[in-house]
Amino acid sequence: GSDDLAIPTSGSDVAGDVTVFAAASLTAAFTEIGAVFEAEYPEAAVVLNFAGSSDLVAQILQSAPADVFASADTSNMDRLVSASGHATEPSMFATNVAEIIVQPGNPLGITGVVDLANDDLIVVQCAPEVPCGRYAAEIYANAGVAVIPKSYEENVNAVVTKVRLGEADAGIVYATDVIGAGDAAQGVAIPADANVIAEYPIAAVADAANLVGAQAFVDFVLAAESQSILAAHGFRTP
Amino acid sequence: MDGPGRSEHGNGGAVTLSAQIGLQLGALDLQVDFEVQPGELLALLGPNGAGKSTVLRCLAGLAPIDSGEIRIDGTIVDNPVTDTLVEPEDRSVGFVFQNYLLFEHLSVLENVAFGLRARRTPKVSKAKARSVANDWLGRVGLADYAHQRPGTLSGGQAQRAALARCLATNPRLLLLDEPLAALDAGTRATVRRDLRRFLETFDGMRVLVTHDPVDAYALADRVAILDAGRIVQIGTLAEVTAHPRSRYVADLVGVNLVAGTVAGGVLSTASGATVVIADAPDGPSFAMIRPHSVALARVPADGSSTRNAWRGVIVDIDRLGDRVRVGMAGQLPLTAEITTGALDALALQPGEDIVASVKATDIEVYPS
Amino acid sequence: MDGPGRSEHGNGGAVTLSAQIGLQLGALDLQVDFEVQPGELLALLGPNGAGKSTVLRCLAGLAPIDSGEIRIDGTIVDNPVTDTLVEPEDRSVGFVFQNYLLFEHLSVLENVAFGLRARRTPKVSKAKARSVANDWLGRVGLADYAHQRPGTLSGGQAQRAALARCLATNPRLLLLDEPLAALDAGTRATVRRDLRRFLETFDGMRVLVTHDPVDAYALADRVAILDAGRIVQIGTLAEVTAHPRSRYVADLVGVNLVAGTVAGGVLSTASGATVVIADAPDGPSFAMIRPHSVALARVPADGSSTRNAWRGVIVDIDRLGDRVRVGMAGQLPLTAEITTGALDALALQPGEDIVASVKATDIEVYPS
Amino acid sequence: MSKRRGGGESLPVPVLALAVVAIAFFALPLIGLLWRAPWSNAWTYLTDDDALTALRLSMVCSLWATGLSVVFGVPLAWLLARGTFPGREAVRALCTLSMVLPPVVGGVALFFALGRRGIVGQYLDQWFGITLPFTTAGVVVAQTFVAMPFLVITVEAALRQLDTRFEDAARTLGASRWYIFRRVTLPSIRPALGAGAVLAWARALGEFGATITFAGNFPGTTQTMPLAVYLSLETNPEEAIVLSLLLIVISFGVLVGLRGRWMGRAEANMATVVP
Amino acid sequence: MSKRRGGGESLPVPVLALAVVAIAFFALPLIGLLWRAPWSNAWTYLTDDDALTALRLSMVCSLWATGLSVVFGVPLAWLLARGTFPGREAVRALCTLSMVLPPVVGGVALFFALGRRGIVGQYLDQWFGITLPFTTAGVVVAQTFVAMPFLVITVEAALRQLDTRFEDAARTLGASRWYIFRRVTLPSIRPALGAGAVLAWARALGEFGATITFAGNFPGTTQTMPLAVYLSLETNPEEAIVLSLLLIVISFGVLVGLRGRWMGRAEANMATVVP
Ligand SMILES: Nc1ncnc2c1ncn2[C@@H]1O[C@H](COP(=O)(O)OP(=O)(O)OP(=O)(O)O)[C@@H](O)[C@H]1O
Ligand SMILES: Nc1ncnc2c1ncn2[C@@H]1O[C@H](COP(=O)(O)OP(=O)(O)OP(=O)(O)O)[C@@H](O)[C@H]1O
Ligand SMILES: [Mg+2]
Ligand SMILES: [Mg+2]
Repeated sequence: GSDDLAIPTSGSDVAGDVTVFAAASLTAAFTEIGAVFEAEYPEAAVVLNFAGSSDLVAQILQSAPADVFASADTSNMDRLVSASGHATEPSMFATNVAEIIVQPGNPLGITGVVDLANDDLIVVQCAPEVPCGRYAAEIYANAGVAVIPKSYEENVNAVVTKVRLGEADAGIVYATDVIGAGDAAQGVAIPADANVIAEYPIAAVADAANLVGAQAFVDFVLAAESQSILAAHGFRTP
Repeated sequence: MDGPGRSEHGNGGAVTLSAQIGLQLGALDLQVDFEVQPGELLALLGPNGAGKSTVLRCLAGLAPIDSGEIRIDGTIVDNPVTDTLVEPEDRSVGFVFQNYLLFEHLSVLENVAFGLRARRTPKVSKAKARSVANDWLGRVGLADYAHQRPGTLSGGQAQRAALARCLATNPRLLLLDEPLAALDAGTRATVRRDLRRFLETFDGMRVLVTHDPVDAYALADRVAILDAGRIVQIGTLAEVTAHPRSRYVADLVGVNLVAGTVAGGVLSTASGATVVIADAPDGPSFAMIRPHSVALARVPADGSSTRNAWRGVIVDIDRLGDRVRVGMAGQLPLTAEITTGALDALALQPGEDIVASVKATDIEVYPS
Repeated sequence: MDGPGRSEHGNGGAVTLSAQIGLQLGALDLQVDFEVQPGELLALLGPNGAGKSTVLRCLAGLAPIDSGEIRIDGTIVDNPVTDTLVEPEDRSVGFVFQNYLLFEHLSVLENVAFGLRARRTPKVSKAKARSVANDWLGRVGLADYAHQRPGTLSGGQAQRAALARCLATNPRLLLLDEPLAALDAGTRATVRRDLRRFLETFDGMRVLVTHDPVDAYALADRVAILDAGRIVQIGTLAEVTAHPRSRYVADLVGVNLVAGTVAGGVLSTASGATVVIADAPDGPSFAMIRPHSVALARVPADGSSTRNAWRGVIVDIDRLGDRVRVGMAGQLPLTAEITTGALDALALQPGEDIVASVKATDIEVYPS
Repeated sequence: MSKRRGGGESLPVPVLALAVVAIAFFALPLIGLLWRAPWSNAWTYLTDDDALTALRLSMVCSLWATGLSVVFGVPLAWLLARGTFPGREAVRALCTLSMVLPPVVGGVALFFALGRRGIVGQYLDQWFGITLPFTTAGVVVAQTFVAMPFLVITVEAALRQLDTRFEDAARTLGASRWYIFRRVTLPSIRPALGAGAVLAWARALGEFGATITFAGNFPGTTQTMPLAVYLSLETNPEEAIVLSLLLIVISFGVLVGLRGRWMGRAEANMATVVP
Repeated sequence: MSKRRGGGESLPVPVLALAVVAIAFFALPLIGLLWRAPWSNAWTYLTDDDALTALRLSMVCSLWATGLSVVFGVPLAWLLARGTFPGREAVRALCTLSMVLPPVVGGVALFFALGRRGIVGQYLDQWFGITLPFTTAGVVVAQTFVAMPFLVITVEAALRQLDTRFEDAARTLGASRWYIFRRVTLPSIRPALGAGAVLAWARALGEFGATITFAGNFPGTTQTMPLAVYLSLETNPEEAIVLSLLLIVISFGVLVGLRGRWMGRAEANMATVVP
């Protein structure tokens, strides 16, 4: 029951600034969604604050003026909720699957996780401290291979950058990142049985200044229109 | 910020300076004790490193003393025991430094105007300060350089600018550290004259450090001879120069000083030389011989009234105008002063043997 | 790095300096042209700002010239036209600066050893350099200060250290910018003597800037009088001093110089004063009057052999040893030199009226 | 003709060689950026509203930060150079704190100090209703925190190098310490002050970690250029490169422009006693 | 008794006030960190192997970076201060490049220059088989890139403030430019050199963005302290605080220690002509 605190919202009373703290990997998608939302509710204005999920949690805990928090993983959302509660029950609005990102045209002919175990390969992945790092570990475990990367990156974007620049041969990233990279890189799918699913929760934060707006935005993200936008950026629906 | 110093002197009344200075600074052990009366000028003379500049720094408050007391016009400005220390800016001292210290980021004019602008009492308008500064620049002959940077001035020009900068603030206590040292012969006389003219209309007291006896003679009422941090001789010019008691003073006055012991009208020196003198009490004494009363000859002049004659070697020939000073080394080192004519006649050269003779009556003897 | 300069002089053979210097520097327009023969010492004298230091900087290569040519021992070291410029370090010049410029991060000893260590030819061991440096410190009387920092030396001590630092490198061309200026009376004579002794055993040529006539007389073979960037008089001491042609030289020699026009045994000045002289050709001339041939009196001395008498006001009394120089302002400004006795007898004071008289025969006249 | 000028321009070869290497080391990355920059659609990125807003904000904040650094940093430098008090060394070290601190941690530390729950911040909030985090003021604070040390250390070194006898001379002319500070000390360290200000400004302009943590990343109020660059790295690295280049071009302009006015040689050499 | 000492320690009140504010501004965040630090289990964090490895690496790399900055930076500073060549201003501005560049972009720029596909990097790779990314050498390069400017600008300011007449004197003593540089110029700018080195070292020690981008983050080879701190912030802020404090303590130690030896006043004042 995700609507125990639900407040009935109608276009009329959704107004003012709606401050949305969103994970950096949502930058493109949420910028679009924000625009559409403002079209929907002319009285409202969406203020977006993008940063690493954990940075955002730190900021909110420092009582940053947030109404909505969209995290790239459940653990950061949990940290926030356990620390300061919430206005609405967190709900998953998107999922993401891991992919192997490689050079355009896959010159090294990488076909799967197993190939990453090759020491001649420059493999980079996220640090175990960040979600995509944990996922990578799981994936290796599932595939039963031991991969020693050259570097544990601070975030998934760093992985993408290194592959795009050709400094790294391959890395574990999200499907959305591969799409975002366009033709500067290309993805090698990981079979579902070995893969993991990243869940993106969203919630209105405890002391949201604009609770009505927050509620409306959460609902809007969960609604079909936003979902199609997310899909366009490679996200999947939970 | 307005300390006792400035405010009290504000009235322009007469002031007195009394200084007992004890200060240890590196190799220097300074222990001096002197007074300067209102309107009086005390000249500090002494060899390099004697501590002259340091004394001035103490008086200015730039170097707090270790022991003793400095009193200006009855006000204690420095006393380590009572932990009193009036800051330099509140002492109303004027300090002309041995090496100019002009502000490179200000024009010469602004340098001279600095002091006037700096003090809060009396408040001086920028325009006023500049006009006063201009007057002073005129007096030291730098009117044309008013808007140049000090860095483009020559040594002497810079020195004169520094002089003007200090005089412009019309200080109550004036400290001059070799104010004329870098001036050329021509300018020096002029600046010295200006300086004296200013000093005559100056009711405070002044301490002057100089190497140039002429400065001392021209400007000083009393002279203190400083050597290795101690005052070895102090008194009026007459007193000090009449009876030099140190090699330095003798050099300064330009006379020969012979230290020895008198016994029965004869003074014998440590080196064994003997000087026949007119009557004088026995005992350790100084004998002063004026260079121009020393006659030079290639051979001893027999049968002359002279009863003193010493052999020696010429080490030094200094020509000065139409006179020549001849330095002679030997058992009794002497400097003789003869005319250029005499020199040419004798055709003297350094390194040659010579005989110097002096009339006993020309020798002044006094107990040491 | 070993330029022609050093290598050629290495043999210690005689060298010649010929300099035509044209240089525009700020307010200074320098245009001088002189030669210095082997073993000769040329003294540059002149008022502040005349450009003396700048000339030395040109010779050292520190200030490249705008026009002209500088040749050392036949080697062209600076010529803007052919764009030749031998760097200072390759000229083997020794430069004693007007203001010491000792290296504060080195001990006094290390400062003196610097030059010896710096040059590659001849290579000198550290130990050797230090011992040589120690010798030099001894000679300038700084042995005890060898391990102090220059900053803790007094003015004069620093000057002597700088002197030693330069002499230690035994340069081929020696440039001295007022090397004795900051020395006290006592030390100066000594250092001057040492300096001369060194110069006698020195086969290169030397240029000396000084303000002190005594230095010039004692050390220089020829003198060049520099004024506002131009040489106004050059020649042997005798020549220059015998017939001063500028106020500056007259001051230097300490004589009165009167410029005017002779007509029928009488020289009349621009100010309208007339000087009766012994026979001399008509036309524009200088009259030189020695101070000690000027007699002073309160009233005109009638019926005396003296035929010249001028009224004036005393502006300046400089005591020098047992003589006094009295400056008189008036239609004909004069400086008289009398004995202390005479002064006391007349009880002269600045500002008082006075009559100065000179025998016509004591006046030297020469065409200007 | 260069030879004619004499002076220091003919440097020893080894030194020259090292210097050239150093220049190449700085030049290459820039060339790299220019080389990879998407010139075709650079203009569109530059004229993008968000970019311009971020740029304006960066300029305003970095200048404020520089100003504050000078106002507070110079006195601090003076205290360190001239003051004699226990723990002076510690205070000096304290000033380099924000340099060794990873920027993000710096931001967190600022929260502890000035955040709404911070040691001082809570009172700022309660008594004056001032909250620094997530405001433009917060950006300035973060940048100042990171930039000031550069000014302090540069100026302090200059003050130590300064010949104090000139201040002595000023004192005997009756000038108060404050007057001397303004009229003698400051002018004579102008070159170092200029250098320090440039360092501080440049550092503030490039500041990222402390800013995004302490002030957040709100377009218009706290999103400075580096933050915008960071975000566009997420979505569009090409834009990131172009914006970085813009940042560089601007700072170049400012530096080359300021240079002449600020760091003249004439003012530099306070120690000249005679020419 | 302080009064007795005379000299500059009695500063004007307004200046003193500003200085105190500045100190507080730096002290508060530190106090905040100490206040929030989890003292109970601090020790376990400190003795954690990864932490110690990271610390060792940070020390080694930052010292190397400082060394390189001095070796290459001082000649560059000299060239900028004394050399007269076209585009000198541009070169000077170029040196501040890495300061205005957002660290991450700086890392990217380094890739363009020295990366596997970089302008120079590709040849380093092909000809010498040298690859900088993902190596400890890469960390040093990244840190040098970010740190050197501070040294260059500080030293250059000092060189301009230096009285060139002392070098003139040395030249007339027959010293070559190179000898003068070593024996006269360098010693007389020692305070500034010390300050610059400290700045560079501190900056290198705290460097994060460029390092992680260019050199990556692998325990033992490229994971420096700031990287370790940053990552532990993600999962364990307490540890991050403790490690940051460790970083601070160490830099304090080094700075306070170096200070005396490096920045004596005596050496500072080259301009002393007489006492
Ligand atoms: N700051 C200092 N540290 C150590 N010693 C010092 C310091 N200042 C002065 N001295 C010592 O004091 C001595 C005298 O210095 P001072 O400048 O007073 O001499 P002076 O009489 O002025 O000599 P000169 O006539 O050459 O100027 C010097 O020889 C030096 O050894
Ligand atoms: N760097 C400079 N810039 C501008 N003008 C200068 C510079 N150096 C010297 N001058 C000018 O040259 C003139 C002469 O300087 P110089 O030092 O040669 O005089 P000087 O004869 O040595 O005087 P002094 O006997 O006082 O040392 C100065 O008056 C100054 O105006
Ligand atoms: Mg002195
Ligand atoms: Mg000169």
